[in-house]
Amino acid sequence: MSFRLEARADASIALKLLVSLGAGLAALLLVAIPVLFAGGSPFTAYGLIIQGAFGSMFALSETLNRATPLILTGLAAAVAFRARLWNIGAEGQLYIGALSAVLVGSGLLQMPPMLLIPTVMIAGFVAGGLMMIIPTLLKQRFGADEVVITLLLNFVVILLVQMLVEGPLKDPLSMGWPQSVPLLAEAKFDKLVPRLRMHWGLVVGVAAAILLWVLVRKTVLGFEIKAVGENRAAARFAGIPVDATMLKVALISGGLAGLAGVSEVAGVKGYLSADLSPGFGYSGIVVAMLAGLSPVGTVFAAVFVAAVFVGADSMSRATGISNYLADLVVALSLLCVLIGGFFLRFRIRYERAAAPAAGA
Amino acid sequence: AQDVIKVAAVWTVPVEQQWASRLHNALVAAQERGEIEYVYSENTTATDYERVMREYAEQGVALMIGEAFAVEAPARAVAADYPEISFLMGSSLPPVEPNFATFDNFIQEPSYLTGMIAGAKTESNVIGMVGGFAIPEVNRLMNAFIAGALSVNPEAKFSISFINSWYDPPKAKEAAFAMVDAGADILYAERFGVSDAAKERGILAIGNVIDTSADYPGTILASALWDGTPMIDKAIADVKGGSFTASDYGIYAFMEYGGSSAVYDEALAGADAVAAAKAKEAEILDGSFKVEINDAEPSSTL
Amino acid sequence: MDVLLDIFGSANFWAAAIRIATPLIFGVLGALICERAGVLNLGIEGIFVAGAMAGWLAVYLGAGLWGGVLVALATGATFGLLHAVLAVILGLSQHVSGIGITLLATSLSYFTYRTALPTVTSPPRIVPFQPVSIPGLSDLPFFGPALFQQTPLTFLALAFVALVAFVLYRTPLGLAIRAVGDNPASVEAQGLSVRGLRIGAVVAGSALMALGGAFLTMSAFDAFFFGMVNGRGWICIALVVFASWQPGKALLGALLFGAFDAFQIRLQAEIGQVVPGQVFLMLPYLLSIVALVLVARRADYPRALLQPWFKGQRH
Amino acid sequence: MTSTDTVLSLEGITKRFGKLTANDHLDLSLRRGEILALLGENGAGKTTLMNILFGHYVQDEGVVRVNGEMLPPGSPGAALKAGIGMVHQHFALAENLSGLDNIRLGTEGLFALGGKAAARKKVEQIIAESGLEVDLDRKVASLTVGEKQRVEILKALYRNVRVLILDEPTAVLTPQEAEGLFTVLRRLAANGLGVIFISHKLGEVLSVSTRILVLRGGRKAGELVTADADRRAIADLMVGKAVAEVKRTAATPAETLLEFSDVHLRRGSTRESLRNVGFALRAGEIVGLAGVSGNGQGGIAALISGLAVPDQGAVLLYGEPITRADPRALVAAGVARMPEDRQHDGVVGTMSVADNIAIEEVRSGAFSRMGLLDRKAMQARATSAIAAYDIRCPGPDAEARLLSGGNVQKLILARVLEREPRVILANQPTRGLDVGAQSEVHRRIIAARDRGAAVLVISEDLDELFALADRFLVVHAGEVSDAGPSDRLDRGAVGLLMAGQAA
Ligand SMILES: Nc1ncnc2c1ncn2[C@@H]1O[C@H](COP(=O)(O)OP(=O)(O)OP(=O)(O)O)[C@@H](O)[C@H]1O
Ligand SMILES: Nc1ncnc2c1ncn2[C@@H]1O[C@H](COP(=O)(O)OP(=O)(O)OP(=O)(O)O)[C@@H](O)[C@H]1O
Ligand SMILES: [Mg+2]
Ligand SMILES: [Mg+2]
Repeated sequence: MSFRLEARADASIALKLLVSLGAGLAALLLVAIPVLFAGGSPFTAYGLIIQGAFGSMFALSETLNRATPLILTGLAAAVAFRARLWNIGAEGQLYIGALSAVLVGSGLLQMPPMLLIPTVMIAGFVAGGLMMIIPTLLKQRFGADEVVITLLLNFVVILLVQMLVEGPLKDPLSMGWPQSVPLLAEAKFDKLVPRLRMHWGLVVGVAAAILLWVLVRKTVLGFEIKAVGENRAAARFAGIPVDATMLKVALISGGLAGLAGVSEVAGVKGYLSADLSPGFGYSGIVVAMLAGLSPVGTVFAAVFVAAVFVGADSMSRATGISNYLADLVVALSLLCVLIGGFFLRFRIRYERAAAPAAGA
Repeated sequence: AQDVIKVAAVWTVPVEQQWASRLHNALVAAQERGEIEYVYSENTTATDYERVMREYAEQGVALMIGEAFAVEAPARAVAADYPEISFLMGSSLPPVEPNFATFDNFIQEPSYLTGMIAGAKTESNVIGMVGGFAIPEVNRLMNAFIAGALSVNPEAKFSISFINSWYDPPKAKEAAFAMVDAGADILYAERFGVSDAAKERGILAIGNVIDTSADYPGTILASALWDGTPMIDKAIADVKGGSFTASDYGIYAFMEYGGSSAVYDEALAGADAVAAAKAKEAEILDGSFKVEINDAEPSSTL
Repeated sequence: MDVLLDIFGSANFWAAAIRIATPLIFGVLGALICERAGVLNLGIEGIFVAGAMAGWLAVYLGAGLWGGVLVALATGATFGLLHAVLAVILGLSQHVSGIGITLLATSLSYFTYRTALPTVTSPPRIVPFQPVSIPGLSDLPFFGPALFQQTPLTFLALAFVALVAFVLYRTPLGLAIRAVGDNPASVEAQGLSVRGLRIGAVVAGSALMALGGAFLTMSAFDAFFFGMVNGRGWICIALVVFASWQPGKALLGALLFGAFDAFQIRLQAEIGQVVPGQVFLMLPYLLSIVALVLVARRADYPRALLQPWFKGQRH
Repeated sequence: MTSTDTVLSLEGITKRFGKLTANDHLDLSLRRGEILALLGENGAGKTTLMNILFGHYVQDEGVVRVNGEMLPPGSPGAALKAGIGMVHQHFALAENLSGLDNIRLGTEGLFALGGKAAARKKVEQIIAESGLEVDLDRKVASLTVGEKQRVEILKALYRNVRVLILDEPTAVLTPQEAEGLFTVLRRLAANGLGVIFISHKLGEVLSVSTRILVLRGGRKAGELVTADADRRAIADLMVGKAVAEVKRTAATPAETLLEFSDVHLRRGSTRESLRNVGFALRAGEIVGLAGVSGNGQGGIAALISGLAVPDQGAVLLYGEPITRADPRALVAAGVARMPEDRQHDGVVGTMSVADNIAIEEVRSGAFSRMGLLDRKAMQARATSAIAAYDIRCPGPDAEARLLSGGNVQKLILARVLEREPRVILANQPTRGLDVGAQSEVHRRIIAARDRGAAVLVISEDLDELFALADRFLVVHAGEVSDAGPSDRLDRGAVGLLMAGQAA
């Protein structure tokens, strides 16, 4: 028996629900294995995951707080991947964005919050964007592979940040600990709810998703991005300025990742250090792909990934299981959802050998 | 027996890391003695740190231990929100009333002493030192070690490198090899991996924080040890007795409190050197000698 | 200048370069095999961790060093198979599948290590591979110390370079792998299985990657640590491109990287911090980027890289 | 019908793609030594049927027998083993390997050593016998299409096939190359090989085949013995109705619209390099550019398409030199460009028909306002284009990749001709198109000329050039010579110029 794949034109809502449910169930079943291995009870664990992610205002706030940078890095990946620009460098762009936020917002400029916050955001966006424009130019000029270059730049940027926070940017009040001077209070994002960590970065992320949706669906640039991504040669032939479009995509993509950095610094941390991001840039790729590169879907995918992590992490604490379980649960859920997405795109047909006509 | 209190620790590193392991082991020991119920999270990122603290706080622990170095502001904010919980956090900043106490591994005293041993022993007058990151609590120990070595051997030179990782023993080993190749005959093993290089090349090493002499027979000249037990036990007792205050528990790392000590392999180090170190140790204990705390980044002097 | 001469003239320096290069050689060969067949494997970083952990654990539990090597190979192969199922059979995004594998392999390794050995206070150790010495050869000036400070795994890595080159360029299998990475249709039209070849290549390549990790815990060191892989897998992804997907150049690239790393460590040790240490740490990455830019135009990309293949579909 | 001579029979083959039935209970049988031509419009199901036969696709119903033995479905390996060889419509070659390696691929045990020398001997012998000359050691990437084609055929012959399928093998060959191929095929057939030959060029079909099978809409439309067939009959059978003959009246050339003046173009490849090229295109004439593929047509096309500017000399549009490589500016100035490779350069497969029709003008006021797309306008334009140009597709929202080659070409015609362009570049305008589509394209091009456009037709098909061109240019080794009005030329004279000999 062999099987054959047939592309589905469009999946029905019922199928989508079914697949999401199936993926969720599969993930739960898989998660039971490590939980049992560590001597815990899977059913308690399931309850605790949900509770840890959504069970209280605090939990919800933490989930959304963690989703915030993922939305932005997810959008960064989504827009780049649409143009087949393989930006694996959101991590580095995030740090560069955060770095410029600190450069601009820690006292260099004195202005009221109404102006300072947008200034800081623009600085982070532009810096992140430039960070992606470099590999894009190298690709265009020299044919250098952007996957590798953006990946390598991540390491360079993090080392640069380390160097700066140990050197010129070091906070004299940090007692020697390598961290930068803090942002001015006027440059920081307000909390959405007092005493909870979620902040205006979330609004920025959601707004960015909506804007990107408009860009992709409604604008000429979105049209051009799609054409350039799907068939560069045909786009060029039809007169779409391929290189310029790619550079615009690079600016937007890197810029969004840079905004993620601004958001972490201005919304959560208050200053820059080399441990600002636990891999938000890489997770953004996963988020974007889970969302099928859809801008609005990215918001949901980011909340999903954040909720799984926060919930599982909280569960590990409540059950006394090693907290490395959290990443494991995220990995397992991710793989299940990925496979689920496959069933939405394809229908599987089983083939028997065609029966020979009798007596031929 | 008094009632068992719940203690939570939030580590930014895995619990094997030398630094955290000293406290982790002390906490495990207290748990095994039935004094506390101990829960912990390890490898917690800066981003997650505040959430983890709050989750433990909501679970209702009596004492929370951790490292505030990279997360001073949120850690202090959490403490402010939970005045009924006692916080004992690694920090380079002062404690905050009423419940935020601080500590650090102030083992510069034994480091100085091991420096004396190394300074006396080196023949090439080159000592290699491999560190993780150049942060205050690493710099402080290296500087004390260097001061100790120079006090007995002004000719001593130091080769220093940082591998920019807490956990990359193969890399630390390579850095150590490089120092041997540059002429070092004694290695200061701030990280895992350095003593391995010393052992492989048949030279000597100085241990840091934990005693690994059994793992490297004939290699470890002396070690500056940190013992978290006095501080942890004191903190547990203080919490139980209601006398926990927002003070600096860092002093419990000092030799006079038994929080740190120097151990020597007299056969390797030589009786004279050990005697000199022990004499200095006595001065430290009686307060007549103070080891300077210098958090500046040290650099090679080859 | 004397310092430079000192460093480059010393056999120990070259020994260090080879040692640092060894895990990269395994990794870059593994990535090369996968990519030659048209499959990017970003799972490499996690497969390194899993190989380091599983190989070490097997030795710790008494399987013997070569038993550990086999366990590492099997572990890598297993994660490779998973990547193959996702990226080849189901044709899912190779980027995401790879990153997912890295996340899974890493977290599973950590979780297993912590849960299997819950009470460790300091990392348990094994007796690792020891340098081989061949009487006569080991005593050669310069080459003796440079080569024969190495453990069997380094020689295994070098042997694999030759083996992979041989298979790729001298056997019909290699022909098929190169073809399937360039144009799967060419392979299917000649009656070979596109899926079979790709799955095989990803499994074999991933097994090799795991040896890169195993080298860290069984040869370069004797214990497993969280985070000890420290980006080495990602470096291999860059080195493959640098090597234009050729085993010989892959060896060269890994050795260059090793030499540079050994050099910067030595320079730091000998002349101290004239510039912030990070500058040195950055240089290998920056130089890799420069090298990539220089070789890019000449690089012979596997044209079908990243492209899924479904039988009976238009492509 | 089952004679001992029958090597291959397909019985009741049905293949559905979703709602579309590409093959509908088709029967076909092939005898030893027979050359069966398989004809049909674009999308009639020819390639699909061959893909089933070869195991690329799995049929929904029906069986394939080779020498009476049932062939397991979906296995090219089994088909090869049973002695079926296939030369694919789109080359199935690994470009990073040499010709020899492509031929060897899959013929030896995966770990067998040292097969290469033996393979080379065998291939060289086949080359000697068949006359299919190729440099076996060159990478396929550097071979011309004709050479690639020969590698494909050698691949099949190397396996001692009993049945050889050729899916439009001549679509990319020059007339000489095609003639060479036919000689080989006749010889092979004489030795007992059964051949299935797919082509849209009726001349070829009539000259090489022994029997003709015509498909229409996935069904068998008819079967003819070649000796009894003529063009009209076949064409009518294919299309299901009479095909209109395209008539061309004499040209009345007016002012010069486009001029090449001493143009030099230096490129890495000789395909695009040009030396000292000068010619003019005038309003109301069709100029045919003849030449063996790879002699500089690419460069001329790139210059008129706005993908390049000359390194020396000038291309003058309406008397003004083009100074920037900017396709959009040319489009705006009224230049219509049809790309040589319509799938690769012509359409974005995953975008809709409507998007592909609008793509050259999205930035213009016609389809956008202040950076926002005017979807309504795009939809309206697509709907009218689909009707006017008879683009067969599910609708304006269907993805372009689902269209057959002929319909993609019609889409491109609709895109470029709608604006009443003044200069038209038609590069291989009917390559791979069926007769119906061909005459439709020709009709449109002639209509545009009659309206006053200047047209340059680049084609390797001399029949096509003679059908369209008022005047001939011939390109050879990067140089262009003027061959004069078409009514004073014959194929022989043009062929000499194409070979680089002065007439
Ligand atoms: N300056 C140019 N003029 C004309 N055609 C070009 C030019 N540059 C590239 N092309 C053609 O455009 C097509 C695609 O462009 P490009 O090489 O930039 O992308 P790509 O290499 O396909 O991208 P990726 O590496 O992401 O797949 C190729 O067919 C190439 O030959
Ligand atoms: N893999 C596929 N998936 C979906 N539709 C397909 C597929 N292959 C072919 N088709 C459709 O089946 C029909 C027959 O296609 P086929 O390629 O067999 O035509 P053809 O007769 O070879 O045409 P041409 O002369 O243009 O080569 C077309 O409508 C085509 O779009
Ligand atoms: Mg390219
Ligand atoms: Mg066809």
